[in-house]
Amino acid sequence: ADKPPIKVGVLHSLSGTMAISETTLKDVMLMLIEEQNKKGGVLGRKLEPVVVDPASNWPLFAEKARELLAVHKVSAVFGCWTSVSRKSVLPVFEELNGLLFYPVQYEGEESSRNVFYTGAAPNQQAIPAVDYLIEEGIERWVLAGTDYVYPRTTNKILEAYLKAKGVQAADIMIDYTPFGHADWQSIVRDIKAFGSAGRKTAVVSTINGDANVPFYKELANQGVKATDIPVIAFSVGEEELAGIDTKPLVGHLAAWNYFQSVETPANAEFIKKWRAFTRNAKRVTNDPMEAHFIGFNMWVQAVEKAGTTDPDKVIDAMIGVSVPNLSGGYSAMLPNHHITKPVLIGEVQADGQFETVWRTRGLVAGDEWSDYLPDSKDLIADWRAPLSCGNFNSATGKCGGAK
Amino acid sequence: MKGGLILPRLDRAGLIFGAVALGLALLVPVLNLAVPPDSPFHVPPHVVALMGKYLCYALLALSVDLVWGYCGILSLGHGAFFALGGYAMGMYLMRQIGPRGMYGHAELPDFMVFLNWQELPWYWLGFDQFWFAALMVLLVPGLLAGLLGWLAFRSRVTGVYLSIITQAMTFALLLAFFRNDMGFGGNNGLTDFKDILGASIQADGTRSALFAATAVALALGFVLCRWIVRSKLGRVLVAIRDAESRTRFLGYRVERYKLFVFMISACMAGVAGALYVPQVGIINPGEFSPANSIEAVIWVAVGGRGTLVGPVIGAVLVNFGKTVLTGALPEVWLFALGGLFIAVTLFLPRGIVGLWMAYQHRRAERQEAATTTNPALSEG
Amino acid sequence: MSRTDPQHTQLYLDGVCVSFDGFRALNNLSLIIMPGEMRAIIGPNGAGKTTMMDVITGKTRPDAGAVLFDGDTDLTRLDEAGIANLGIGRKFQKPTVFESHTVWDNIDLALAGRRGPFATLFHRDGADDQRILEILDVIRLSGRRHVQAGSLSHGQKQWLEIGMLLAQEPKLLLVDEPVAGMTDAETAETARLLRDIAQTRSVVVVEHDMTFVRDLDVKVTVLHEGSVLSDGSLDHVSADPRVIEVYLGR
Amino acid sequence: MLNVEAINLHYGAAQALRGVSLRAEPGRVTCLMGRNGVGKSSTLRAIIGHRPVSGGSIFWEGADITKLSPDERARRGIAYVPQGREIFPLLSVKENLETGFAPLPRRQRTIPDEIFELFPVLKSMLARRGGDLSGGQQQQLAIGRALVTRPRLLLLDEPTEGIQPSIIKDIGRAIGWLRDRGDMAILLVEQYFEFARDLADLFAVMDRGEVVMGGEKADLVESEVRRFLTV
Amino acid sequence: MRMLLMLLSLLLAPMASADVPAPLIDALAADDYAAREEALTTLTQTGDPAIVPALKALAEGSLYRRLSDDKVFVGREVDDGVTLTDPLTGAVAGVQPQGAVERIRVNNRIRRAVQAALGALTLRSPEAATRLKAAESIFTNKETEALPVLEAALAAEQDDRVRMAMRQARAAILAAGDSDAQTKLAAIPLIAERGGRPALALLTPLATDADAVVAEAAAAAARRIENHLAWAAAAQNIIYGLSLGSVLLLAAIGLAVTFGVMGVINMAHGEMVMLGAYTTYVVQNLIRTSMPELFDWSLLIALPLAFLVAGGVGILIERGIIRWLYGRPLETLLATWGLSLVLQQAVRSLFGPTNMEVGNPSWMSGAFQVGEVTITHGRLWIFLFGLIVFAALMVLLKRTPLGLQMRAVTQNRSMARAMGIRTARVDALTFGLGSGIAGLAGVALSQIDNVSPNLGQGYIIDSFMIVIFGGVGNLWGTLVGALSLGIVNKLLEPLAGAVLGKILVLVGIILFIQARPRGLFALKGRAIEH
Ligand SMILES: Nc1ncnc2c1ncn2[C@@H]1O[C@H](COP(=O)(O)OP(=O)(O)OP(=O)(O)O)[C@@H](O)[C@H]1O
Ligand SMILES: Nc1ncnc2c1ncn2[C@@H]1O[C@H](COP(=O)(O)OP(=O)(O)OP(=O)(O)O)[C@@H](O)[C@H]1O
Ligand SMILES: NC(N)=O
Ligand SMILES: [Mg+2]
Ligand SMILES: [Mg+2]
Repeated sequence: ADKPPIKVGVLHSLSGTMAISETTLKDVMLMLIEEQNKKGGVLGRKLEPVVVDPASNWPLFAEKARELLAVHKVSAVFGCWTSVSRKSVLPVFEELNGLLFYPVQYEGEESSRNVFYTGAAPNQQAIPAVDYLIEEGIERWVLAGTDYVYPRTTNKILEAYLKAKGVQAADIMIDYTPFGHADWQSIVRDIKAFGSAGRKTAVVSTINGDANVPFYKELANQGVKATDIPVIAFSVGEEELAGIDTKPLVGHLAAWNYFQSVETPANAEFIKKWRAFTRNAKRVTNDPMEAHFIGFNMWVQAVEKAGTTDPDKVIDAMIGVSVPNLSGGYSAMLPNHHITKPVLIGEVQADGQFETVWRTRGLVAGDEWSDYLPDSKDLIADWRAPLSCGNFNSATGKCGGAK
Repeated sequence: MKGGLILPRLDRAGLIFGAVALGLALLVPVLNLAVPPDSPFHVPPHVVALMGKYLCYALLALSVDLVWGYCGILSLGHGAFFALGGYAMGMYLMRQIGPRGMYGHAELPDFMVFLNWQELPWYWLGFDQFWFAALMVLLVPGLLAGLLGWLAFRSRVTGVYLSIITQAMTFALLLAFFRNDMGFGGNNGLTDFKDILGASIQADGTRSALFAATAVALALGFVLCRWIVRSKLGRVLVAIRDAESRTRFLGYRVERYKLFVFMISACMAGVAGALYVPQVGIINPGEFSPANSIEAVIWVAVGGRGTLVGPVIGAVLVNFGKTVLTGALPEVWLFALGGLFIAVTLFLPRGIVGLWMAYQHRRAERQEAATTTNPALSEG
Repeated sequence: MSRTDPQHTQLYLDGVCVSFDGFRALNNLSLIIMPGEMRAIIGPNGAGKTTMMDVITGKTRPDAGAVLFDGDTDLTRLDEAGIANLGIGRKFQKPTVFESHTVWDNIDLALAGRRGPFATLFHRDGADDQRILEILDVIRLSGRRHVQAGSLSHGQKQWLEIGMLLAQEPKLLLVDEPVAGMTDAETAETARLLRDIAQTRSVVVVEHDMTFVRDLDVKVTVLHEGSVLSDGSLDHVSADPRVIEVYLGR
Repeated sequence: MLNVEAINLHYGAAQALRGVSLRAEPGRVTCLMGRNGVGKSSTLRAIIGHRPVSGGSIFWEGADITKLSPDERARRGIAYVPQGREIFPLLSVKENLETGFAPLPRRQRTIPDEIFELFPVLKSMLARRGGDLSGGQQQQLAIGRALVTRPRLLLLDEPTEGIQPSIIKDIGRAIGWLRDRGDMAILLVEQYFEFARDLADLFAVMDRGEVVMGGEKADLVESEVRRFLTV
Repeated sequence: MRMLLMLLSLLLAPMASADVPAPLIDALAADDYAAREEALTTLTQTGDPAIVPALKALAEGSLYRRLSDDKVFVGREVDDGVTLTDPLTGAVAGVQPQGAVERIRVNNRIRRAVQAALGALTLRSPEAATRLKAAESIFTNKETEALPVLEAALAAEQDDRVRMAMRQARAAILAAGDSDAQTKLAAIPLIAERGGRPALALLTPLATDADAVVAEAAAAAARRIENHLAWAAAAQNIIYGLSLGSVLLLAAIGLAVTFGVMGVINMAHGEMVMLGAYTTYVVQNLIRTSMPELFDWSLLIALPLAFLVAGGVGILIERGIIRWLYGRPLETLLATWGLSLVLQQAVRSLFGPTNMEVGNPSWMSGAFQVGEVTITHGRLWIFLFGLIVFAALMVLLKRTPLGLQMRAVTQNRSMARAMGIRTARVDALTFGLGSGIAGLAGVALSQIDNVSPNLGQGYIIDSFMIVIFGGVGNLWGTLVGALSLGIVNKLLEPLAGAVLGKILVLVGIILFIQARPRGLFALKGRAIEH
């Protein structure tokens, strides 16, 4: 009982532009840690959260990561949302041999020995979403995104994928907007125009964060209905919808690996605990929260398995660990440090929830190096000995660049 | 025998400052490298990195103060010069990665590879050479400042108008660098650096060397600024700050003076940025955000505008505060920081250094009052 | 008058017009100052005296007319600094000094010398101390030389500005109401000072103080509504009924 | 009746006034004289309240106003024509005059015709911005603006500065007229000796922050005064 | 007369009397979406208008299955469960607790099918407007199966407008199908007459028709429509520009007071806007929980409150902080920056970091069409509101004693005091006014943007840019600046894209200031040198 606690770092922005999304993840981590402590902690030691605020400032992320690892000597860090924050801390985790659990869907094209990617890779979100829409008879595509790496990469992949499926270039419209774009009048008009060519059109939205609310408000005002031009989003979850009156948006779609509305006992339990923890009977849950739930449980299991918090041992123990997810089934950690997840397509409901209208039969394995990008299709990551490589080129048989 | 009562004293403070900076440049690396980690005098590597970052900010603050404090040009876009210097250095560091990138491409940085770039854009050429990158660190911010300054000072854009167009400049650059099509890595910027001048960027020795280089750069910047402001040119600058048009009627070409310090200041900011990037490991468009430039101005105000020690103290103090508070009070630290800014304005109208100066000034005045019977006395 | 050849003149104004939103502040004004001449300019408030100085020093661009210096330099093409560097110095109607500089530095900045950034950057301090001390003596501010100019009284600022003008060593001095706010004795003193200066250079003085103008003992030009109403000796213009009507009063 | 009793005034550590005492009465003109920098303007600044005094008291109409704010003093009938004019540069001439309405009850909010009689140029330039006026015009506006408030104590700091001779005469006449009306106390700072002598009922001469001479006009010895005005 | 016609049309309706068997409806409760869709198809094939209520309920998500017997009802949620009514007869079937019924889920495919079915079914509705909508819907859906129903309806139709729409819809079906050249040729003018993008979408494939005459006619018609659309697009861009401009105007106009008039570099301006938006949220929240019927009034109630809240906070700020900084304008930057951090964090602590939901009242929702130009109600109101606020502020500043005092105080504070102006009060009121106006802007912005602690940050740079662009201290400049920047932005956006467009605008501002160093409506003359 007198054993020193195990410290767990929580590296999410509590202020600045990203606080809007990340604060919730900090709370979820505190809840998970509290729960675990109620169960007696890990290895008979209590868990102690170390919360810092990187303030949506990317260099500060690196500084705080270093502080967590070097000063607080945390055993694992749960954190980051944007890709740039992950990129910023990555060298720090590699240098100081720390563990980072990254819970957000992202563009892929990365695999680090020190990072575990519990959010979706493009093949676990974007590709199935497009498959669903093709099945629904969509022939024209608007790829609308915020102008940064995740949408750019995702859209590159989707464009290649759609073309491989026989879609003409003229039937794809790509549009990028700055972060926080607030005036969507022209773009929604253009979408309407593009969609009124007599063939069924959908919008694949990688629009990020703050820009979504004005985007959906404008869709509603200009009367773009899901029955005419459905919008499928990869960054709009229950939290985002909580800020919008969804009645005019019923039927628009999102692709995730988890919805709050999923009816599983584990999810019901999770929601109950979450609401109790936040003392708010209306608090919603979302996909990145589930990713942290999975990642945390995987880490706990791996530490128990390794019998130590020593990073090298835990990293090795992580692969193959399998824990229940909240959408039904077990998610497993793959050798490429990504996990298996079900993919769900949901339609927005009037109450701000999603209703699952489609889901993959089984779980989809996260693919870090996209098969649809010429330079990455030959790469694989496998962190098991003896390969132990994040970017093994199966064509040349060499482990490229990074150690 | 001129320059009022305060400057000579500040001078001494200035000398002390230079000595302290150079001392730090020596001492910190020694304490980091030569003192064993379990000794109480050991400076751990992350502290070296942190202090290096503060000193970069200090150099930026110094450059802001040179134009704002002494010439009345309130630049709300100095972060842009800082970031450009940073990008120049970042490009060099990217080129140093060579084929060690994820995709193993010999020339192209990873972000270009996965966005299907076929070849290195022309503006990346030459950045594999350190000397070229170092030149660009000075040239790019300097020339941009020259262009903007030439346009603005020539047509007599002053005051808030100038402030806001500098802000527009940094904001436009922010958006531009954001665009993936620009070829600077978009929002992610440039990261995952490996070597600088052949030394591993993560080695303790490199870190200490970078720190020492930053301290030296700060000391040099300080001496340069001091030389400028203490010369007659410095007095012309202050005259311009207080009564620009009157200065013109004395025959001074105000626009040349402004351009001169604006460009020097931009180069200093560029150097600060260049030293910053290898120490924090990333440069991305966020550095262009107007808020960053405003913060730099705020460091100056907190420390004491129109003094050279002030901005340095302000930058180090505010950023140290940020480091401590974001760790210790993650949920409420903004109250503390915001409160600090308000309190400084209200209670320390001339910043931290101003407080000390006011004390010196009062003492001097009391002495003077004691020796002269009547202040209104003029010789006649 | 406008027929006169500009050659050999110090300052040559011909047909100068300035209007502000339709209001004619200068109306076909012509005026000639010869080298080494001192001229007093009087005229009602709003006659355009200050505006004329604004035109000469490049602050205001005339709508029409010629403004020549030294017979051939067109002042309307130059900016303020360029004009100042030709050797035209000005004292403003409302005293304007560098408030956060000391009295000493104010004079120092005004001292004749090279005006470029590099010249000032490499300027050797202390070289001009003697000259500054002399000027401070003349304007009786030696005792306050280390005081910030901002804390001078109104009249002291007037003197400081005169001192700055002296330091500039211009060929042509434009002095706008130098004795406003001075005591009668100081007024007389100032008149003497200006007469001294005028030995070697040209001076244009604007004043409303008739005692002072009389002390100057030079040719007087009366402006009214932007053009010359009358000129000649003070006695001559004072007797002009139009001048009495619009300016001197009864 | 204004009674300034032994006031001191400091700028920072420098003392500008030392025990200055003065008097101004309705129907009479008190004239304050002295060389540059002796503290005349400082005295007026203390009376209107722009600078706090560091010692002594100021009484107006029997009440101690030493601690009152300037706007409260203005409400009690004190008007101020500062040295340097202090026109509101971006307000039109008319608006500049209308700022004088602030201390007046609503029905008195008109610009008295006398002002335009005294300064006809203001009438012709009502729409021009105050800052665009010539120096002398601004001075006239500053005096006119003070009169709009219908003051019972008028503080004038070198009001003739920059004004053409004919209007100086008019101002002299106007001050005389205001004095003769009997309800206004006038405190005039003036360097222009003859102008002052012609108007003054009471006088005070300052030197080095102190009143060195003062009293009824009858007691005024011109040569004595002039001694304090020479350099 | 109308009654008679209605009866007549009902009698004429071929299938109106057929009884719909209840099991057909109950089949809608099938297990998966595909089966439900199939059931829907069968149901609509009955063509009986009696199923309209059931279909509408299905699309709206208010069709329920009673678990006990798998029967389907229209349900309405009440406090203690769901009130069920029979979908065909409308007979009330009692209240069931939540657990005893299950909502029938629909997806977009079913919604679309319902919509198409309703289009055909409502062609005989007694309401002309409904029939018009049905015809329009057929025009866009072009379902060949609808042709017989449409023709029957057309035969009975009396209203000219509806007739026209029906003929166009018929033409659309014919043109899209594989009819002969003659039919197509006849259809083309009708389609062209309707105009707009859907018509263009029909004509474009026809332009490559095998029949040269048809192709020619279609191409000509398409060109005309395209031409027309290009003009409409230009007009639309201008309108978008004005609308964006009015948003910018609202955001900036408060700053035109605190910064433009008072000279305070007010970095907390955005936070005042944010306070206004949060006030709207609180008002709506109260209304939602206690007086839902007032929802449409929520914005009007929020306006004065937002003004008071933001204005009140502004006054507190002025009294607590700003007033110590007059004469040191640059330092207001530091203090207000600190303040904006504090206010953001305060709101974050109080309301949480996430977006708050602020709804649009009905009169702020939707859009109307002027030719090919769409104008959304919300934007129109915001535009008008911006102008009203501007005019009111103008009157206040230029026509009232308080306005005069505000300007006097900011131009020369100490002289204003000597004139008897209570500067303390005027300063507080001026800052309060600017902040209050920012609060009003917050109410408007809550309708189109995030209501989050970051709301203000998004507008602060643009606001400063506009005040500067228009010329500090000149309200007209702010108005013209905001509107013209809005328009330029929206004209550039389609050409250069949103990101590049914004960059170009910024560069444009930088260059513009070179030409006019004191903004669009620069004050000239001596006055400004003081
Ligand atoms: N920017 C302007 N806009 C409008 N009128 C102006 C402007 N500048 C000057 N004026 C007018 O031009 C006229 C000439 O002014 P100026 O200052 O030259 O007169 P002055 O002769 O110097 O008078 P004073 O003796 O009072 O100093 C005045 O009537 C003044 O009001
Ligand atoms: N703002 C100030 N700060 C510091 N010292 C000041 C300030 N204003 C005036 N003084 C000093 O106070 C003394 C008295 O100044 P004041 O303005 O009262 O003189 P004055 O008698 O009105 O002179 P003048 O005739 O030149 O107007 C002067 O020595 C002046 O230097
Ligand atoms: N990884 C993302 N969504 O930025
Ligand atoms: Mg004048
Ligand atoms: Mg005075």
